[in-house]
This record gives sequence, C-alpha cells and structure tokens, in this order.
Amino acid sequence: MNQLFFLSLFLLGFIGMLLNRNLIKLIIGFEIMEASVLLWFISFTNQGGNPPIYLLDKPGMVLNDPLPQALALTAIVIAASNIALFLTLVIELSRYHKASDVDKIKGLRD
Amino acid sequence: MIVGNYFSLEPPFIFLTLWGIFLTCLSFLAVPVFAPLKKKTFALLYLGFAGGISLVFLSESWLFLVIGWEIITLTTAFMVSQSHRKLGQQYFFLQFVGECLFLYTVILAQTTGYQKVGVISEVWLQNLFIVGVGLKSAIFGLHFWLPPVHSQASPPVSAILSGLTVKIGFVLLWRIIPQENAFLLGLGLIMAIYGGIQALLATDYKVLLAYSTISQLGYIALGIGIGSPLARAGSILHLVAHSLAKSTLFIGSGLWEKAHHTRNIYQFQNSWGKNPLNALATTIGFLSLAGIAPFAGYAGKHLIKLEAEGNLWLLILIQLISFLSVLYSLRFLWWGLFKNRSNFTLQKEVQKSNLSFQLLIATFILLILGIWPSTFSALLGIETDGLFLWSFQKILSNLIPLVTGGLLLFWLGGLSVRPKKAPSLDFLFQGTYTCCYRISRRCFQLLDSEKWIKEGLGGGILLLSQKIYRIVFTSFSNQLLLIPILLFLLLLLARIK
Amino acid sequence: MRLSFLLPLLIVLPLLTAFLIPLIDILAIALRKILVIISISLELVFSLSLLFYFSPLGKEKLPISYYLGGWEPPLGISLSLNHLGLIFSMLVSVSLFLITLYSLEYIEHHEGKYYVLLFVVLGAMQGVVLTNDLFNLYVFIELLTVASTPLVAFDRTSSAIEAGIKYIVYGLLGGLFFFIGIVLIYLSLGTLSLAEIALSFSSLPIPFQETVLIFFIISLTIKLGIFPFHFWLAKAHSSAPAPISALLSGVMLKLYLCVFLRLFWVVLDFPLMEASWLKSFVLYLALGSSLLGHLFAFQEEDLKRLLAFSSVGHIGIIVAVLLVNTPEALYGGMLHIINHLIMKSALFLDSGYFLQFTKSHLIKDLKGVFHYNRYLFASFVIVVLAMIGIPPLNGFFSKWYMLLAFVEEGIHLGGIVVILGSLLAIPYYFRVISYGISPCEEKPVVSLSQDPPPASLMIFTILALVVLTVVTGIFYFCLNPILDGAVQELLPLQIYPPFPGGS
Amino acid sequence: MKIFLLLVLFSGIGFLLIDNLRFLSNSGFSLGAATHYYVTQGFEQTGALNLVSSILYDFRAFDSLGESTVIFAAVSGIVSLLSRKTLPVSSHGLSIIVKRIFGILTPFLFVSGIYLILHGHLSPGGGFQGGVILGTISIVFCIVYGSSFDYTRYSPQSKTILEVSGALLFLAMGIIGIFLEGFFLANWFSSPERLGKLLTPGSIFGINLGVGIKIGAGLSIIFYSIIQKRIEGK
Repeated sequence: MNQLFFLSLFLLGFIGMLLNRNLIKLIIGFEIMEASVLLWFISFTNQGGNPPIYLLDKPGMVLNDPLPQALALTAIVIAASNIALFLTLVIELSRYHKASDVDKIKGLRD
Repeated sequence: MIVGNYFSLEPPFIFLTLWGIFLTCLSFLAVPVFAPLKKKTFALLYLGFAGGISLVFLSESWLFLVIGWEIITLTTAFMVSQSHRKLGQQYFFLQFVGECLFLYTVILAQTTGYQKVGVISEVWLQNLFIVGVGLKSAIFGLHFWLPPVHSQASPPVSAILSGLTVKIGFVLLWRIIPQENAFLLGLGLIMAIYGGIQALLATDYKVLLAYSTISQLGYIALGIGIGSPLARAGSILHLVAHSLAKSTLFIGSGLWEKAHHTRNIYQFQNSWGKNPLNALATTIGFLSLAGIAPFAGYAGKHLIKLEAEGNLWLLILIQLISFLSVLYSLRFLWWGLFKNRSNFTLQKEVQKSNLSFQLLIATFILLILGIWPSTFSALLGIETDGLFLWSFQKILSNLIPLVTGGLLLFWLGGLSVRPKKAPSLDFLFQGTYTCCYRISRRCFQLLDSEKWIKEGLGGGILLLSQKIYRIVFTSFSNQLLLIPILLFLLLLLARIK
Repeated sequence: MRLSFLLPLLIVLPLLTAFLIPLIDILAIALRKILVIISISLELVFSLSLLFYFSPLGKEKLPISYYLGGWEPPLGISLSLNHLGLIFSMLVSVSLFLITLYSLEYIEHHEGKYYVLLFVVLGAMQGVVLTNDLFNLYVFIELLTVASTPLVAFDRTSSAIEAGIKYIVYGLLGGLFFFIGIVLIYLSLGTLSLAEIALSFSSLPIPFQETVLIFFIISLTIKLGIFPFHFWLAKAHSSAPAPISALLSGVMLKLYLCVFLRLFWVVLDFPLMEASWLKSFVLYLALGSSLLGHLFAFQEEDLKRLLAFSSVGHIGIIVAVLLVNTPEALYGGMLHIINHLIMKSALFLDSGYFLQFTKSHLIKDLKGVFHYNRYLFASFVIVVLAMIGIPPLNGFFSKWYMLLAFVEEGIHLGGIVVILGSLLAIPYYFRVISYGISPCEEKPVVSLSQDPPPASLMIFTILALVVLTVVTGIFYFCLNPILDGAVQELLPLQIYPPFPGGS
Repeated sequence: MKIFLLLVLFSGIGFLLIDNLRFLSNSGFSLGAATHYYVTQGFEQTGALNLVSSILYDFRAFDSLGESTVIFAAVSGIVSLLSRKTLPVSSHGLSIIVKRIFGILTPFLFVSGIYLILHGHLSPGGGFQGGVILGTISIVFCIVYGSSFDYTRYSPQSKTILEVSGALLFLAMGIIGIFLEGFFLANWFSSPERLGKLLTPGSIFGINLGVGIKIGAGLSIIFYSIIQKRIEGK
C-alpha cells in the first residue's frame, strides 16, 4: 500500500512534467518525482526504530538505518543545486524569449 | 588478437611486385612532362603508390591487403584530383564504395575460416569476391566509372590507373580462384565483347584506350574463369603484358594530345612526322593489345585459346573477341598513324620531349615479352615448355585475323563513326539520378520534386534524412514523452520470454 | 601498493585547483594561468606514472585499490584501478591536458569560472573512472552534469542557453533514473560497494533484476544520447565553445561508456541481459541510433551540429558492438572509444580554430576559410580520412575489428551500419572540405578579424591530436596489452576480479 | 490525446513496476553488513553520536566532498551565467516594524545556525542544515532591509573567500588525515573515550564547520546572483 502511494506520486510528477509546457512547472514535476523517490527510500528503510542518534544515557536502543538518510541528504543537495542551475538558465532564457512555453521556443526543438 | 603480418615471398608475387614498381617508375618519369610544377607532390604520391602495390601483392594477411589497396586508392585519388578536383572526389567516393564491398567480403572470408589470402574453395565466397572487387576492378556491371576517370586523368596517372590499379583485383581473383568459375567466365566474355565494341565505336583516343582496358580485363577474367592451369598462366601473362602496353599507350596518348591539340582520332595529322618514336611505341602497343604474334600480348592470349579448344562455342567466342581487338587496334592505327603520311617531315620541338628513353625501354620490353615469353613465364613460376614454339599453323592463325581485319576495315572505309560526347562521371551520376528520379516520381507523387535534381546524387538520401529529421525532431515535450514510452517498452519486453 | 595514494590524488588535485582559482582571482589574477598549467601538468604526470608502473611493461600488477578514510569497502568508499580504469584515466588526463592548453587561448571572457568548472569536470571524470562505490558514482555523475551545464551555456547566446536547458533536463532525468536504480539495489542488497553487488546481484528474483537493469539502461541511454534520447546531444555539443564541444563529444560520452561497461558487464548480471530480450533490443536500438545519427549529419548544414550528429552515429555503433560481447567485439569497441575520442576532439578543436574567423557556423558560409592556415587544413583532412576509416589511420582498425565482431556473430545489420556510416560520412565531410577550400575572391565575407590571432598553443594542441591519430593508427597494436587486460576483465562468466579485500 | 496516451502508458508502467517490485515488500528491509556496523559500533569508532553525520563526514566523507563540490560548481556556474554589469535592485525593504523585529531576531538565527553546525555530530543537524540557515540570514537581509543592504556591506568577494575557505578547510581536513592516519579523509584526532563532548570527533567537527561556511556563503552568492537586475546599456 505504501509503495502504491509513492509510485502514484512518482507517476503524477512524471505526468506533470510531460503535460506541462511551462518550464517552471516542468521542473516542479521533476521535483515531485525526486521527492517521491526519496520519501520511498527513507520510509521503506524505517523499521520503526528511533532516529539514528545514539543517546549516551539510553544504550541499546533500536536505531533506524542511518545510511539512507545520509544518501537522501546528499541527493537533496545535489537536486537543489541542479534546480538552482536550471532556474538560472530559465532566467537567462527570459532575456531572449518572453514566453516560457517550451513548444513555442523553437530552439528547444532541435 | 594481433594479426600476424605474414608476407608470401613466392616467385609470382615477387615478380609482380617488382613489375609494379618498375611500371610505377616508368610512369613517374613521365610526370615532369605533364605536370612540371607538382613534381614533389607526385613523387610522394608515387612513393606511396609503390608501397601500396608491394603491400598488396606480397601480403598474405587480409588486413595488410586491405591496407595496401586503400593506400593505393588514396594516392591515386589524390593524383587524379591534382588535375581534376571534382573528378578526384568522385573517383575516391566510388573507390570507397568498392572498398566497403571488398572489406565486407574479406571479413566474411575471415570469419568463414580463411585467415590467410589464398585459395578459397567455396564457390559462393568466390562469387562474393568477384562482386567485392567488382567496383574497384571494373568488372562488367560495375565498370561504369572506368572510361570517364581513365580518359580524364592526366596521362601518367591514367597509365598507372589503367596499367596497375585495376589489375590488383584480378591478381587477387587469380590467387583465390583455383578452378573454373562459370560466373567469372561469363562476366569476362561479356566484358571483352562489350569493351571491344565500345572501343571500336570510340572516337576519343583516351576513351578508346579505356574501353580497350575493359575488353582486355575481360580477357584476363576469362582466363581465370576457365580455371585450368594453362589458362590461369595465360591470364596472368596477359595481365603483365597488358599492363606494360597500356601504360605505354596512355603515356603516349598524352604526347599525342600535345602534338595534335586534340584527342579525336580523326584529326590526328602526320603522326609519324611529329613523333616517330611515340608512333613506333603506339604501334607496338596496339599490336600487343591485338595479340599479334611477335608482340607481348600474344603469349597470354595464345595460352587461353589453347585451353578453350575443347569447347567449340567458347573457342568461337574467344576468336571473335580477339578479332574485335585486332579490329579496333587496326582502326586506330589506320586513322591515327598511317592515314596522312604524305608530308613526312620531322618537327624538332616535339621530338625533344624527355620521354624518348622510357618509351624506348617500354618498346624494348614489349618486344622481349613477345619474342621470349617463356623467360617471363619462368619468372612468374609457370611451366610453359614448348608451348611458345613457332609453327606454320600459329603464324597462320595470327595472319588470318590481321589480314581479314585489315580488309574489313578497308571495305568499311576505316569505320568512321560520328564522334560521341566524352563520358563523364557527372553525366553518369546525373543520368542514374534522373532515371531514379523518374521512377520515384511515379511512385511517390508527394515527395518534393524540385530539390531532387538540384542536389545531385546525394539528393535522395538528403531528402530522406531531412524528412526523418523533421519527423523525429518534433516539439520538446514530445521528445520528453519518449522516455516513458521506452520505459514501458523495456518493462514489457522483459516480460516476454 | 606504494602508488595507490595516487588514486585519490588524481581526483583531489583538480578539485583543489578548482577551489584555489577563485582565491587566486581575488589575490593575483596573473598567477591563474600558471596555476592552471602546473595543475594540469601534474595531473598528466600522475596519470602517466600510473601507466608507467602498471602497464604490462611495468613492475607492478593491477588491480590496486585505496580505502578512503581507512574504511574497508562495505563500510566506506574505496577507489580502485584496473585495466579498464587505467585506460579511461589515461584518456581523461591526456585529453583534458590538451583541451586545457587549447582553452588558454580560446576562452576570452569569464576565464576564472571557466577553469573552475573545467577542473571540477576533470575531477569528476577521474572520480567516475576510479570510484568503487555505486552512490559515489552517482555523485560524480551528477557533479559532471552540474559542472558541464554552465560550460554548455557558456556563450550565453540564445541557442547556448536553450542548449543548457535541454542538457540539464535530460541530465536530471538520467540522474534520477540512475538514483532509482541505486535505491532498488540498496533496498534489496543493503550494500553500495560495486564488488559486493557483483557477488550477490544474481541471487535476486529475475523480474526485480530486470527492473534494475531497465532503470540503468534508461539512465545510460539518456546520458549517452542513444536514439530516442539523442535530442539534447547535438544542441548541446554544437552550442558550447569549441574546447567544451571536444570535451563533451570526445571525452564525456566515452566516460559514460566506461560506466556502461563497468555496470552491465561487471556489476550487474550480463548473462541475464543476454537471456532476455533486453540485450538485443538495446543493440538494435543503438544500431538504429547510429544510422540515424549519420543520416542527420548528412542533412545538417551547421558544421558543429554535423560533428555532433556524427558523434551520435559513432556512440551508437560503439554501444552496439560492445553489446555483441565477444573478445573481438569488446576489443574493437574499446579501440574505437580511444580512436573516436582522439578524432572527434581533433575535429572539434580544428573547427573551433576555423570558426573563430566566421560569424556563422553554416557550411555554406565557410567559403575559403581553410585558407587561413594550410597546415591545420591538412590536419583536418587527415582526421576526416581517419574518421571515414582509411588505413593506416586509426579509424580503419577499429572499423575492421567492429566489422569482424559483427560478422562473426552473424549480426549483418551491424556490419552494414558500420559500412553505411563510413559511406555516408564521405559526402558530408567532403562538402565541408570543398566549401572550405573553394577559392574566394575576397577574404571570407563573414570574417571578424582579418589577421588570424597568434594561436600557437591552439595549433600545437590540434597537431598533437593529429599526430596521435596517425600514431595510434600505425602502432595500434601497442595498445594491445592494456586493452587485452581490460577485455579479460569484462569477459562473461568471470565474476569481477575481486578488489583486494573488497568482499 | 496526449493525456490518454500518458494514462495508458503510466498505468502500464505502474502495473509492471508493482509486479516486478513485489519482492521488495514481501521480503521487507533488513540491515546490511555495513549498516549493522554503523548502528552498533559507529559512534565508538568515530566519536560522533549522530550517525548520519558520522556517515556523511567520516565513513562516506568522499560523497560529501563530491556533494559540496556540486554546490561549488553550481555557484560558479550560476555566477558565470548571470554575471553582468549589474546594479542591485533598488528596493528599500519593508516597514520599520519588520526591520526592528528582524534586527532582534537575526542574532538568534545566526546562533541557531552556528549551533547546528557545531553540534552536528551530537544532535540532529550538521553542516548542510546549519549552512542553509546561515544562508537564509543574508536572504532575510535582502527582503527586509532592501537589496542593497547586504550587497554593500559584504562584497561578493568576501563571500567567495568564505566559500572557498570552507571548501579548502574540508580538503585540509582530508589531507591532514593522510599525514596523521595514513589515509585521505581519515578521521584524525577522534577520541571516543570522551564521547559526547564537543571536540571529540576530530575531523568531523572541522568538516562540519567547513561545509557549513561553504553552504552558507554559496547559497547567499546564488541568491544575490539571481536577484540582480540587468540594466540595459551598461
């Protein structure tokens, strides 16, 4: 059931990316895809334990897997810098094309 | 993984290599006369050519064979483009197409299990090889490029193109086809007859020479196709003789063009007076081509005829072919050299040309080849004891076509034909192209018609690729749409077991 | 083992340089050039010393590995070098060395940021080649994307910005699919080390394995520009400045081929791919992509787009021939990787030299442009001949081995595509050449500057690449020991040669 | 038309994916060998209580190096793409009330950012998170006090120097590791016997600091690059 939710989120993001012809909305769709993957990753590895921080006064606690969280953190930062770059390019593009409809910008075709 | 770089050092190949280098030098000596400004470039190119020739003839590995042949193509293409750049490009393109055919055949042979260049016993592979070398060696059907290229290139280049380059394929066929091959036999017959008739009808001297090359190549193919040891010996002997004769004739053709300021054989005036040595060389060259007895071409043709004696139809056809070659040789000799001999005076300025030395050598060797063919056949490693002995019958068989040919020509008035337009590759490309265009126009009315003619040969592919480009490169969102489609396809494919 | 400290150094040195350049820009701009040259030369020296020690002539044996932070592979990240990595590391160092030298004279604005990004790209490339950890690989691939996007859009013209957008959208999607593959692998196997994945991947249920394969295939076909995803390639490669085009088309695509080789042959289950339809599907897709690439190049009127589409053609054929998966095929494919790198870099750099005299890149506007420098024009012709596959230049030998591999396995379509590719290449390159040398009455109409600028480094770079073209052609068998080692590592039914202590 | 195509495609993809990945939900997730080690012995080995931090900056510190280089590259790229003859947008900021309130709040923001960075190895947080908070301070300055406020006080050069020095600090930590422990990015100076104190984890502390500075400066540079308004003709 859980998987179904994240899968539908992923596909929703994908559909949003493909149907929207606005560049900004396109990247929002992509963000939704990315977020769904990360959410799935984190939630799947959550075994109902505590956050992976060792407390000195409570030894022997069950901790969640810390690795996916570290990986997700890295992936988020990477995605964030990618998107910053993308938005920069969109800003630059607006110097040349007032519309942001991808199909009306001829240069994006070929 | 490393291809063994083997070289075969057997007598025929060593002799052929030396012979090739000799001919290359011979035609290089003519360069200063025809292209005095580009001597250094030509020297480099001829050097490369000689290297390629030795690589091709000596190598026993397919890789080196292909490399050698491709070096030859490259150097000759550069030589041709020194005088005609566009022709050079077209020549290179055609040769490269031939190269691709040949490469594929070679790869097939190698994967079939023939790691070395040598006898191939599968007939289908032999036939594939015939097609594979077809374009490079002008086998009938793929010969269309030869007359325009050989007639338009500058004389020393034509000399090695016609004398050596087209022969490489036949040497290769000679190496790989051990027995009879009906396909090659048939092709050889057609080539010889077709080339002979075209040469008979030609009015341009160099075109005549080019067509006679096709005809003589047909003879060589015939000999390989018959396949008995003597016929094979005959064909390789004829190959050697023809290469020298044709080189001489092509170099001479340049001198004639300088002397007469035309290549139309009807307008040759007082040839003996203008350059007697060249006239002598041309005469002997043509007599060699015709296969008249004491000249070079005789030995090979004689051997092939000997082998054909068992088969009546074949013999008749071969006799017909020899008669054709006698006929066109005599025709040229009549029009070009003997018709206007009335005012025989030596003109100094043309006589001074530097080529006398090498023309003399060529004539001399042609004579030796004709009179003592057994020395050359021994060099080639062929046993021919007693086959070249003179007899009354042989002399008669030589005289009969000579005399009848002469009478026939006399009766026909020297067989004067209306001069034709010189063949050119442009014309050929356009011709095929228009033909294809007409057919395609009937099939697809909707294709944009005007562009086709404008763009030349590549137009069809160009238009096709433009259409595909426009279909594939639609809008950006459609391009992105392909990602889920492929994802879906792959997921589905993984399901199908 | 003594030399294994070079592995992290190969990655860290360019990154250090990249970090230092902004600082130097603020302190003393004049020092920047010196820093760039020293750093790139050091990188080359490190790489060459690796080659010297670990080539079959050298004393020591591959593979070697280095544990970052001292943690052994399941715990931490390790770097490792095998024959495949050695080849690609060498290629990256040498080509980046030449490209950097070329850029020193080519790039005229924002040089500081340009070199920062270039060195980040260099570090990321070395990282992709050397790393032995799946997630680390992903980080470096993303680093490549992030650092190369601004380089693609470096000219900031309309088409460059559009190219950047297209490039980054496809790059993001490719990265996302790669990440999904990593997530699937981690969730099922609980490890990220390539060697460990290689050992236990085939124990997973088959539909799951296939899903993972499919996600990686999609990701890498996007990154490689195989047919349905080739859209970004021509745009990006043609709009970037010339050295960056050479970098993208010559080096970066080869790098993704390295990832492709390592992932599918070594880490994931190649026999499974062979058993299902996936392999032949991707093979024929790549073949079709190759043919289409050449056809597109044939109709193209912009010189740089022509070169880029020709890259599509060549990458397609390389992928196809690698997927044939016989020793000859792998050998031929890797030989062509090396050769195409040299040739395409040379062509892009060469065209970059000539195109700086013109405003437009359209072929018909290039009339007489080759008269600016006859030697470079001759080099252009030589490289074109190599591209077509004329012996004894290097393109011929890879063509020969690829043909041999295709025909031996009975994939005649592949052989025909190889042949057609080189046949189609003749007219489209010759069109460029005949326009370029056609005599023009006045100097080129579109010329910006009448006198060619002094560009000795640019010329040196191009000539070096041309010399490499000829040398790797005639002495191609000198590469055999390393290539054979790499082929041995990739051969099927051979589990990844275990990294020492790796599993 | 396109919608229908997409619906069909995606229902197909969804169905096939669920079917293929059923194995995962059936078997559930279990810790791998590496993560088992992290969970049981990670804190003793590294001296960091926050296991995520210990993974990010010790076990897999190389990933973090790559990641901060990603940000570095993005900053360089954005600056190179957007740099022009620019003037800051002439905005005068919000009302005096907001300005005063943020005048009071900003030090607390700063402290919380620094806290997150310095305590990254002990509690939730770390270099990235703290750095982002530091970055937001400069964004808040822009919004509240007008765009020229921050721009005139802290020149882009000083931010660049901060960013680069953060990155260099990261590298320096790694390189010192070579000399002290023999491996690049090795955790030197860690003292597990004093677990739970501020300076226990050795290089993790330094790397956290470097990343924090770097991210803060980098985000601020990105923001100011993007909001710059282009004045035509200058």
